Amino acid sequence: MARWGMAIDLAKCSACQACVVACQSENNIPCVPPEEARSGRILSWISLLPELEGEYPRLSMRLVPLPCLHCDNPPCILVCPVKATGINAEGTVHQIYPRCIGCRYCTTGCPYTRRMFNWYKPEFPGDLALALNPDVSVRPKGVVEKCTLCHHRLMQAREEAKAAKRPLAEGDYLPACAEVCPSGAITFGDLDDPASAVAQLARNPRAFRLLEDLGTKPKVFHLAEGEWSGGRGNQT
Amino acid sequence: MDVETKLEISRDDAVLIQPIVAARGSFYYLAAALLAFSALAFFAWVEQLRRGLGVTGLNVPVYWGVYITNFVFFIGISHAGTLISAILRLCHAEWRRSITRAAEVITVLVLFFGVGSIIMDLGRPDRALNVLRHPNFRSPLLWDVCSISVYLMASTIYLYLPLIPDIAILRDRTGGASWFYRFLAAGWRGTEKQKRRLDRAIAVMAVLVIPIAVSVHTVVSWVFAMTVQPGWHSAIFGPYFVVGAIFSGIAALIIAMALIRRIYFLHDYLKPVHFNHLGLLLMVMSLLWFYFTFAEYLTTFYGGDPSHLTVFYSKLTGRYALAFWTMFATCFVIPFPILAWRRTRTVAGTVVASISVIIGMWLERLTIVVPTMSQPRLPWATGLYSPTWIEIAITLGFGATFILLYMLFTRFFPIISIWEVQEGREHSLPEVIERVRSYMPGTEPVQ
Amino acid sequence: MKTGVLILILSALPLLGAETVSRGAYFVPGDPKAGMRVFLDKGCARCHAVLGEGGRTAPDLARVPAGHLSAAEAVAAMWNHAPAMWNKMRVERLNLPRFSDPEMTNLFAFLYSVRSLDEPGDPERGRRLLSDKKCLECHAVSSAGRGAGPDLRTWTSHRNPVSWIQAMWNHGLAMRSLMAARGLSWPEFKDNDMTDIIAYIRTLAGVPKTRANPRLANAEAGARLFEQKGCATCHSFRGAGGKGGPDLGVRPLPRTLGQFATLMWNHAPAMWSSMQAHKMAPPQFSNQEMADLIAHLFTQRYFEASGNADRGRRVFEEKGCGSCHSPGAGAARGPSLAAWRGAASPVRLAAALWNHGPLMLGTMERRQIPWPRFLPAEVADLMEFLGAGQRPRQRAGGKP
Amino acid sequence: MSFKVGRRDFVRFAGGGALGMAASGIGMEAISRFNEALAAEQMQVPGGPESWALGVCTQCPAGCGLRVRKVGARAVKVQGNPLHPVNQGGLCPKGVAELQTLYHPDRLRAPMRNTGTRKSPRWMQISWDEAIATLTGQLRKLRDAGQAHTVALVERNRHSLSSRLMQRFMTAYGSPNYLVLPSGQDALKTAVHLQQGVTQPVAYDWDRAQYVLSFGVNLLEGWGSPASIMRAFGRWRDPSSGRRTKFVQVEPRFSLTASRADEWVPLRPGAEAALALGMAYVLITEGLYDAAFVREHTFGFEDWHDDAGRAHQGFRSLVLSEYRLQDVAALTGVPEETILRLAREFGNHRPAVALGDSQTSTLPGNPYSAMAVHSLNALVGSIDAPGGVLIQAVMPASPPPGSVTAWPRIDQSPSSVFPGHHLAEAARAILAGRPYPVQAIILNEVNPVFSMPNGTAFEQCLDQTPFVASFAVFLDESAMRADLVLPAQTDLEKWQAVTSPPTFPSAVQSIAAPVVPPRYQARQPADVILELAHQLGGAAAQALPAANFEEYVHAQAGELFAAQSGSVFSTSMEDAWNRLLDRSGWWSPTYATADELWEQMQKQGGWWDPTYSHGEWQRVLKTPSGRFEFYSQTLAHWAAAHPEFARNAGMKPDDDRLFLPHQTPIADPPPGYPLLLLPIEVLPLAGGEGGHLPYLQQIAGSHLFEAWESWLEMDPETAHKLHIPDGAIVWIESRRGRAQVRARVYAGVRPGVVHLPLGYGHTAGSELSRGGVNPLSLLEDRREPVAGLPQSAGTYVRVYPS
Repeated sequence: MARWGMAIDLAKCSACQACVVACQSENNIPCVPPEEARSGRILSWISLLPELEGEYPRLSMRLVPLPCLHCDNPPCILVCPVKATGINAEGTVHQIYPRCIGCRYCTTGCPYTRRMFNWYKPEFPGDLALALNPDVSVRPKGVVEKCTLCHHRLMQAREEAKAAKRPLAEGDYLPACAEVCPSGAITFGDLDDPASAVAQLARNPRAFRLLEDLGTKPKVFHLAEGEWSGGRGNQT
Repeated sequence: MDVETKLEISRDDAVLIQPIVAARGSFYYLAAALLAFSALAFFAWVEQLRRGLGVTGLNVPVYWGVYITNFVFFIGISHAGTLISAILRLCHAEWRRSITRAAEVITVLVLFFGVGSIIMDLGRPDRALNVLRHPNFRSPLLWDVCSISVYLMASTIYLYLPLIPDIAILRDRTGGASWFYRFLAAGWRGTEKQKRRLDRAIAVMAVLVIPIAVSVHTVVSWVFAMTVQPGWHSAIFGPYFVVGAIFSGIAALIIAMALIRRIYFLHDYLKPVHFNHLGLLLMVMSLLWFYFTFAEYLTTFYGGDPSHLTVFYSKLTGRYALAFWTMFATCFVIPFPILAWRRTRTVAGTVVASISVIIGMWLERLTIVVPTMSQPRLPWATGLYSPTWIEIAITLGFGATFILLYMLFTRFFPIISIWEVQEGREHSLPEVIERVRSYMPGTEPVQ
Repeated sequence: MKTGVLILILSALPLLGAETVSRGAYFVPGDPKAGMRVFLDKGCARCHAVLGEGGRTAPDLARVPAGHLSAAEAVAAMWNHAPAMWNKMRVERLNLPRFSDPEMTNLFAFLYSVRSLDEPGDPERGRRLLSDKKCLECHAVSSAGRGAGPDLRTWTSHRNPVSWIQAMWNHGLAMRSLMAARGLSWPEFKDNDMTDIIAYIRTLAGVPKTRANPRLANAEAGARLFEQKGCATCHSFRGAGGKGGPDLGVRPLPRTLGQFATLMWNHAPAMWSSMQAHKMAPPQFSNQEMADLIAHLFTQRYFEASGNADRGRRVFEEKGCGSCHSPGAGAARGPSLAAWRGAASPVRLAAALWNHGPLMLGTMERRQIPWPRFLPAEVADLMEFLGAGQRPRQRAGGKP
Repeated sequence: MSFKVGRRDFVRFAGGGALGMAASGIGMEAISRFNEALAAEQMQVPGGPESWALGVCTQCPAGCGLRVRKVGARAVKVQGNPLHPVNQGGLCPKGVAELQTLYHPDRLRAPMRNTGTRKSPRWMQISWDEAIATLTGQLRKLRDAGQAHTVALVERNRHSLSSRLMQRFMTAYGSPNYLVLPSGQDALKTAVHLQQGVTQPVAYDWDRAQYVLSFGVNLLEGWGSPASIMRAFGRWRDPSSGRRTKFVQVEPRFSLTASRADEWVPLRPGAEAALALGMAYVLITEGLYDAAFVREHTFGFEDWHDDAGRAHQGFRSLVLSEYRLQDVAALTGVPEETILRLAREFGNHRPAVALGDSQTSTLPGNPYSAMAVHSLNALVGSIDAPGGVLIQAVMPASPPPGSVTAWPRIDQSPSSVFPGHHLAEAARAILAGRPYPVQAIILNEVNPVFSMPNGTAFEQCLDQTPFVASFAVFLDESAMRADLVLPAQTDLEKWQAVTSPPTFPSAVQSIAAPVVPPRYQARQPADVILELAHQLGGAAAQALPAANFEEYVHAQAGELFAAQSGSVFSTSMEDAWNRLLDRSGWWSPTYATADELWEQMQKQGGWWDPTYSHGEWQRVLKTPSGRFEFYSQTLAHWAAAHPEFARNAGMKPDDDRLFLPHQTPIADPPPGYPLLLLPIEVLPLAGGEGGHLPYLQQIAGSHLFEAWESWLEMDPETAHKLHIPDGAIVWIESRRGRAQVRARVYAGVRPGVVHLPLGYGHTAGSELSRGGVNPLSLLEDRREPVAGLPQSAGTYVRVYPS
């Protein structure tokens, strides 16, 4: 059984946010109108977290693309009163939209603020609804939604592999964010397969997990930016 | 049916059923005004149902606001009645006799509004029954559902049991014509056996209700404390919330008593001594509240965890400083001197202190819920939360509806326990003399 | 369509191999492009480079060794270096890849074909060569040129040594007479001179109009051309063919096509003289024909002259293979090699080397048996021996 | 009676309880029904058979390959085409947002005629036949009257076949006035033209560069071809690639690019040239420059004498005398040791490239600064070297038709100095009616009124021109001024053929058939122009025989086939194989005929020639000296004929510095306007476009959690001094105008500078794009003397609370 995880290399990330838009497009996440955006109600399953430090001219900014971290020990699923969210055998934290009562206890329990609530009925003005993906349900108002690691893509990849009578190979299943990343900063795969690229990156000394001390055991790793050494890497 | 004894109210206490016998016009005006607020709240709720929770001021990351504050607040108020009444009963505090009913009614009624606040807060209230269909017993919210329903059940029974003899009086007064009273009186004839059983039942319930009440508010606090959020994840939240609950409950009770006294001319029943006693209790709770608050914040401060400190400072000096310090003033600075000083511990004084405490405790709930939510551990945009008219209307409507229902209760049932007062008059006096004597040296204990 | 006429020299190998089973019973066809994938996928490129692209820690397999390598020569080199390579990989904590026979075949095909490719030359050297060799006495490369010969800039589209050979071949005779008239001697070039000159000429391009790259050559067509154009009248191939010219199967072959072009350049006057002597008109080639012809020659040279089973048996015994392995079904400490009967080939040996070699090396080290070293011819002989199994006499020594 | 609950009572009680339960159940059910009645529950998304189609993105000039997922006839997802050499499967957010352009609610639906006035238009829907007849009528009338040259066509040069077609149409029709919008690379283009003599776009060997030094180029925020630069950026930081390219960003603001760089060097605005020359000083004095390259391939490094025997100053002595470290440090605000270290790193980590000077992808920088920066490339021998600055390979194409008019282009370009187009100059010429009055303007999917620094001037041009037609997707600010508005197809609806993107070294031809059927009555402008050409007849029809754009693109495949090189887009493995063969001079096409090539191009996304030939000096150095010219003889020759040049530059005509890279003086703020306004670009709205797309609006200001509206970036100190709290609404006022905007305090702003993002503040077009302020509306009309490029820097403003 795979344990799906992700490694996001902050050194390679150019902060373009293609992942954010790809996720929105793939998962039928509605765009909210300006006044809603101003009150912080933008729905996005992966977003860019800027952390600016210092004063001019000594500044540093860490820009962290942050999806749901799919913790192995997720605080959110513990608190849901109706079991509308849970963690499946492959470690993906899911949300059952038709069961969710919208109490937002999980959003409150998530230390990463990576759960989104449908404040309104989703709106797709004009023909924008034509761009909706039939593989992903459009959430009704009043329920919590979150990153699914594009679970529908896993199902599709499984079916395709099955049809071709071969096991699921690395790279067959990629979430939209990992697929679109132009700088190759997002690596996705099976953390339990020691040979997979993601497992190797997770073991990299640069790898860290956000708020690791909370014991949530995220399956999304970030790789800290490395310093330029002045040399030519391992060639010299 | 052998001997039909007609239960009657003694002439001395006739004033107690006056509100039931004849309502004044002002009752209807007030009821209409309150109903208007209820209607407004209903309209606001329809709007919220129609459009979604977006009509509230909630946002990312402030996912919880006034509704949850109200929930905690109302559940806190509910500790007024049953818990206090049970403790007083168990202690044989004789001055309880005229106040237990008023207290117990608060509990039962206000619990509905506590639960109602949660319903208001749900994105999908239509699916609320999912908590029964797919219960997750690991969720503190489900513990809440359980403990609150048990509490509601227990306090309803606890309200009902001492009501039976009074209902029987009302039944017999109307000659048993009203099926309503006949049904509710459950065949009470006031026989010795019945009285003995009732006494035992009340005693058992009083014992039962205390741990339930304590558990309820502990569980409410756990809704917060069981998360890892800074400012919530605290071991003393259970007792802290219970103390706060009793604190606000007593305050609510004092206000209710003062109103009843004033409106129904029950000065003889609700005497300054009642207020004095309750005032002292309130003062003790105020001190306890201060102690817990101090302990909680001092621990946070010394812990020095940055995420906790962010929340800490947002309350002490930051965006929520006004709410925080108002809370501190109204929960401690204002009521404590009033209550501590004998000369101000009058009816008016205790009422002023109580109103102050009610405001303060609501603010306390708010400053527990909102600042933590608006300062998430990761530096997302920190949320700014200000409730919209929908939330305010629903909050006001809840308050109004609660008062309305309370008034209605007084229209149908005596708000002061007639039989207990009678009993006090007839039996307790010698009993107390006997009991007090038993405390003295050289006498055999009573039992 | 892909299996049509457009196949690189070595892409022709599979076809040729398949059709000429008689050539070597052990020959397995391969696809160089697939071989490149093997090269990348198996991680060879992490250490080895090919024409300068890839890792730096191990030799560039397209450049080292400098000369032409047949399959057997390549296997012998690989075999002899294997223990050192494995040790190094262990130190670097690299996984030892495993190869299937087709993968190894493709890999060999890939390496053999890239080895024949020229690397971009050094224009600076090319410029010096042109003036040193007095080419500029006649040819113009800019407005400042003597102009007797054609302006070399018109040749900028020839980016390929084969095109150059073709162009020179076709014009060579005229040029030689012109040079003779001017009293100039025929310049001789060596090694990569030709690619350097090509590189230099290319930098002279204003805007290159078109690039005349010959398409991938067809060795089969080349074989036909060898007959049609009369090459076979003089040249022989390992003894078969005319005796007038040198045996093209015996002389050391240069590694790359460009070096081959240089060779032809240098020998052209001698050849022309010989042709004149035989009253033969030098055949004219199109660009593509020249490519095909050279492809034919290179393809032929992939195959070592077949081995000799008897010599193979001697190798088997002398190198101590027999102390563990038995060539037939007999009991031995090591695995039986009976399965190799009829299917032995250098490529298969290479695959086996990777798949079982590290284990074998360990065993041998424990038993203090030295790792044997083979000469290319010994590999060929050994394969012939193993392929023939216990009945060496039936296929011994035969040439196709 | 005993106190017990009688059976009947119990039943009643239980019944009551049950009733209560039932009531609450019914209550819940009622709430549910109520809820459902108030707002319908679920939105159902129709399914359908899944299919994939290839497309090309033209949201910016990069032309990334798209792979579009379709369900039924709907396009539901845009991904990168993994085979496309530019983006290799990746995509920037603008590409992903293509779907929202396609299905945008505010799109133009049918051709419209303006029956009102220019100032207050009234729109009447007309048929395409009528629209084309109107257009044909106008053009025919003008041509027949010998006024063909008075027609101008304005578009954005998308490096596409459609642009080539437009250009050919204009030439064949008889007008020199094919005009394109200014680009942020115009200054660089000028510098490369002056120093290398080429007009072909400059390109960079990103993958092999070891050191990338950017002077204010917003490399990761929309400059060049974003997806390919981001891919290279990922590779720079990929440990498995075995090297770590250093990326240094020199710019006043701590931009997103600066924050992503290995080092950010804050610099005084406008002092780029001084810093570059200061670095040159170090390279020269420490002998870190590539002496061989400078000796063999450059001109004007040492002092020299011209044919007339006059002595001229060389680059070396200019730098050594005027750009000493302490002077440069004082001028630029960059510490001496930083300059020293940067220069040493730059000289020691070759191949190194220096980029600049430009802040955004639409607003050009200063040519002298660009020359100074480009001189650094020459000093370290990076010109046309592997890992250096290359000149883009030329696309195989048939020669353009010969010009049939003797009239000059309205902007009097191309001059020998600036090879590009001067729309700003054109606007001035049109307004003045010199050298001839312009009678008709055709806008092809451009909105100069919004996107040009002097947009209002262009607005006046349009108002003054008798006939204006606009191909547009939205009824934008410029289309609002047209007589005829023609709905254009968006990327996924039309035949697409995009050629080599800027900064990409190889020749690339991406093509794509329509992914979905066109919506509404939108048409591909190229198709309309072809129809126009046929109806006009004559030279135009002869030059463009293709019946439609598809045929035109098909013909291009024939030209590519004839070129006998390159290959169809394929996997990186195939590319590596082809490159391996190609560098040895072999070619292994997968096609045997032009038709096969055409077929494969459609299936794979296009054709390209992966090989770049380095060191073809005659191709990349076409200056009078045939060398890289530190001292631009091109400029000197031109200046000899244009005495006003030296005057405009404020120098003596015989001052050699006029022709050498140098730091131009930085103006002081005028009294009352203390803050320098510098427009910035954010990737989602790069090129000033994308403001109508909710996807992009939501992410455009995410470093400050801003969305949908523009913001004014201020440094904390200035904000404090002006009593402006973070998030307050303020006025920003320049001498040209004022606007209200939300102030945001951002520590990355240099004190004394304020920034406004480009792409906001539409007044027409889509309702969704109205938020914020267009900084261009505040910029003063400033030009630099060399090429007359509009300068975005130099406008000072004041900011006060509202």
